[in-house]
Amino acid sequence: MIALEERLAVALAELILDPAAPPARHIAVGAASPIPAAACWLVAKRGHPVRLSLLHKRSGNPFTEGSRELFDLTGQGRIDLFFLGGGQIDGQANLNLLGTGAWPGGTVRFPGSFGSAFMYFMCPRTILFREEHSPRVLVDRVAHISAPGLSPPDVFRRGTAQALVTGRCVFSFDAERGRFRLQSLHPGETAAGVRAATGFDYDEATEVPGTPDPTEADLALLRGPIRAEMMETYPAFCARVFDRKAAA
Amino acid sequence: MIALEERLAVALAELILDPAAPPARHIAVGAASPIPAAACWLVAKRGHPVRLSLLHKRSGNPFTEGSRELFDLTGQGRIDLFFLGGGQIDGQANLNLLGTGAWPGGTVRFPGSFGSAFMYFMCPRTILFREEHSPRVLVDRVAHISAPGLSPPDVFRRGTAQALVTGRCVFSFDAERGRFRLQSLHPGETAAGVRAATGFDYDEATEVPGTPDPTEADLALLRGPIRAEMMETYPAFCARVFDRKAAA
Amino acid sequence: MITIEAMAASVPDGAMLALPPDNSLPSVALAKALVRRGVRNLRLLGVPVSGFATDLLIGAGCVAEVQSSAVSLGEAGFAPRFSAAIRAGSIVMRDATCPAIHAMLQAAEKGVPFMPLRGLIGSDILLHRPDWKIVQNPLSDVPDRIVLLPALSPDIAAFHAVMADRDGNVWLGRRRECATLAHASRRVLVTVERFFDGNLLEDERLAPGTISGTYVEAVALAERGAHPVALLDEYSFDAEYVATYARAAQTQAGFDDWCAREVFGRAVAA
Amino acid sequence: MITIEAMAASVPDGAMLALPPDNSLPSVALAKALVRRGVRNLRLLGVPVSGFATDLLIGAGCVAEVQSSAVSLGEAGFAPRFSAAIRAGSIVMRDATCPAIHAMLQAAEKGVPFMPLRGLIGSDILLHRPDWKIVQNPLSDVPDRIVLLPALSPDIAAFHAVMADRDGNVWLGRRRECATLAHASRRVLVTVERFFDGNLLEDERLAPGTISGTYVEAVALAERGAHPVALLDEYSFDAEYVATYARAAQTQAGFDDWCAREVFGRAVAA
Repeated sequence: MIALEERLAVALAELILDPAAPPARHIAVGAASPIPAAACWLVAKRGHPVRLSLLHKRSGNPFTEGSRELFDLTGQGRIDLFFLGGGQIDGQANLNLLGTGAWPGGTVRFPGSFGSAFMYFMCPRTILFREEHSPRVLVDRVAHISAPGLSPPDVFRRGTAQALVTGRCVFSFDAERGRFRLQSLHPGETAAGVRAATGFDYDEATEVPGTPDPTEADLALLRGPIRAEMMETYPAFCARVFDRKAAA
Repeated sequence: MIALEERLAVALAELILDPAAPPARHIAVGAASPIPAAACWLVAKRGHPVRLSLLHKRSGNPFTEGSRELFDLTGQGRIDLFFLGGGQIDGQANLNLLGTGAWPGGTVRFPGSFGSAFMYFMCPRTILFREEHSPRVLVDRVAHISAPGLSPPDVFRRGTAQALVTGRCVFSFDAERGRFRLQSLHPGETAAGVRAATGFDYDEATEVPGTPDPTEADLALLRGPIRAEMMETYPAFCARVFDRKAAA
Repeated sequence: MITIEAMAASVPDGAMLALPPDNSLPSVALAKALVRRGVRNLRLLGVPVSGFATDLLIGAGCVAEVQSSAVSLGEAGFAPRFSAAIRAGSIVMRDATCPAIHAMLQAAEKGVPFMPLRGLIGSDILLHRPDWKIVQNPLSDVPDRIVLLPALSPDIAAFHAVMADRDGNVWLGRRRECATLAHASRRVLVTVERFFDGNLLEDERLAPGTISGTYVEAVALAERGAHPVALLDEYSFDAEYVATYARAAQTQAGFDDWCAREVFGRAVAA
Repeated sequence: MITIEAMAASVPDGAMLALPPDNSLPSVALAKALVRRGVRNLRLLGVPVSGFATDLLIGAGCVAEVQSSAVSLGEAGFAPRFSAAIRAGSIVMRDATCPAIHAMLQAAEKGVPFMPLRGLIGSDILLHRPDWKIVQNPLSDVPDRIVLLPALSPDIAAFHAVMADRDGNVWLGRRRECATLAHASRRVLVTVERFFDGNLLEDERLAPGTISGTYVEAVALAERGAHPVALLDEYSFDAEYVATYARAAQTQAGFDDWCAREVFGRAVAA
């Protein structure tokens, strides 16, 4: 049996390796992102030459100036790819990590913007990732913008969203048109079901393919060496996702 | 016998301790300044609570970000006093560490401005020190200004020169009037002799006192514990000044 | 060295207190001592985000304002007393974004009135930060808007280090971002695991991870003073302790019980 | 690990090469290898001042331009080949002041187009730096002029560290200012005393003085590669060697003899 988390990690890995996108030689992963971290490890363990900077790694943490070094690295243009999520994400790829209701989140307060209002501008590529796929999360227009998906020409910006991966599907993002496009459906999902669960409008082909299953080789990497790499930082995640598989 | 260097160190120490000046709780000493360094050690070894940051100390150097940390410390307002010299110094306390002749020093090139164009503004007090006292060094108007003695009101400035100590005398500086005043004469010097050796105009009282002799206690400190503190950074200076004394 | 209770007593009501996040050596021991002292109206600054200690201080009624880029308990989820206080409108929240907090502190560190930062334009954070200003880049000939952030000097910075020597130097290893915080702050209070007999800056192996006593006002001994947060290779994150807290603090009554046991109870027992 | 001659070969003519000063770990070994390679038209940047290696490269005809806050041999006096080159007008000198060079590199480190700096106004240095611009402080309501300095990214930074591991991490102890230089530069070349068998960033005692291999393009072994300059607690400044150089280099002929012996002679013998 393949866990959804494993499928998502493999789908993210395929996006990282997308030959049409600028190269991902150095990827950073921020706080509490076990699935993106697993995806990055998968790319590395498949043998691709990629440097991973994991902000929350405890032993051997590569940063000697804390999170400032991550943002400086990104400012220097050395980080090729980052992952962002959002309490709300809308059809123009605007992110809301702040909350809903009156500012600063009188109805529901999310933790806060973290570095999104910088990273989203300064990375050539961002992959959006949010497991929950519901009209509550994927909205027509976010209540508050912590980081905008698009910027006018007089604002320095290196890139924006490449794609959005959810628990149901993969969307690609067309920055020129400012619209998402349904790219593939995870097993058990239908185009109509995704449409109903999505609060924003988007493009789709008449035939939407399924998200490919992880290969046996990928699953072996995830459950073996990648689990070992991630145990220290994400023990709860590893126990929940990988150990269940090992037991199954 | 008292070496001129010892007299100058004691004269500088008296200026550091001037009760009319803002307190000197933290003093920094830059490159190649053995006499100011000796003066600071003298203040400390007399028992005054002063922190010394010696940029060129090798073992136990307090800076872990090199000279940037010194400038940042000064920007923060934590450095109360600094020492500056100059290839030329003029009557408005302008400093020239750059050179003479066509820019950047076509006739004589001095080493360069170092941090003077920042430190002179950002320290509440600067003591100017130049052993050579001649019309070549103390000029009516410097050829090039590396750091100005005075600034207009729309330029942030915490302080300027408190005094100028040379091999012949001590001048105080009146920032309001933008003029030096002859304060004391070292042994063997006359007011007329100093006037002749000085390229800028300055004020003086009708009776100019002598610079006081170092006390026996100060000489003992300089030749004992202070020599020991300075040996690592200034071996040539210590050998020349203090060992001669020890042998005499 | 002073006692941690004396250190807490030196923090006045209303102070802007800067704390590093849960992965960068906050002094949880000092936060607990501040709760015991009953400090009021703190203005907390997350550098650049906030975690366990911030939620604890909010729950105990010590906080008037939080400036931060996020408040979270990490894997244990949203910070419950923070979320409740925002809903109740009982604290003022000044949202920022991580590199902006770093840049404002670096401006203070350098003694310059502002620092520019890329990004930000188009974020609603800017609408709520009248102190952050958009200007045309003065060095550019083409339209190029950029944000200027004012220098920020916290009244007090507090963090937990591994050791301190008698000159007030403190060693915290690779967590050198705390040095910038120390440089930018008016007062720096440090709790440590243990005393170091010697001068940390004289040792070439220890000097790079040392913050000079120049910046440190006071040091207090607090064994396991970062707990439940990890301290380098000394001890690891106590996820169960934080999860227990997160469950208890879902309600104010649950928080109060937890606090009586974990903050006041232990102090009495010690 | 590459050889120092291969490292020197990778430095193209005309590159902007940044070097720390004599108290902050310049790679004199690489400077000598660059002389042997016969590099031309280097634009040297002193971070923030320049010393022995700069005078050597000027004397050997490798330099077109120097940007620095001072060029000096310290206790050994003025830098003789620099002074002669200025008199002859054979190099372009771009004077700066120390904290301005740090600030320009920090702007590049942060990815911002400029950094403000106090001071400077009224200094003639400004008259000769059209790239440094005075503006009214945009955050101030009162007249307050301040200088903006553009970001500066050297083509190559070179320094000498104590050790390197197989991941390209290098350890240079308290001389962490080299980290900023590494962050700001497009390419970083490091010579080291020795190899470290392990990962420097995995050791809590060594990590704080380590620059991550992220920033390091190449490492070459060069024992006593800082000589005659001091290297932390490894070896001290060789004042006699520098004084001998200073005397010899008073004339170009004297320099050429010194160089044949100390730069080319040793290479042949080695």
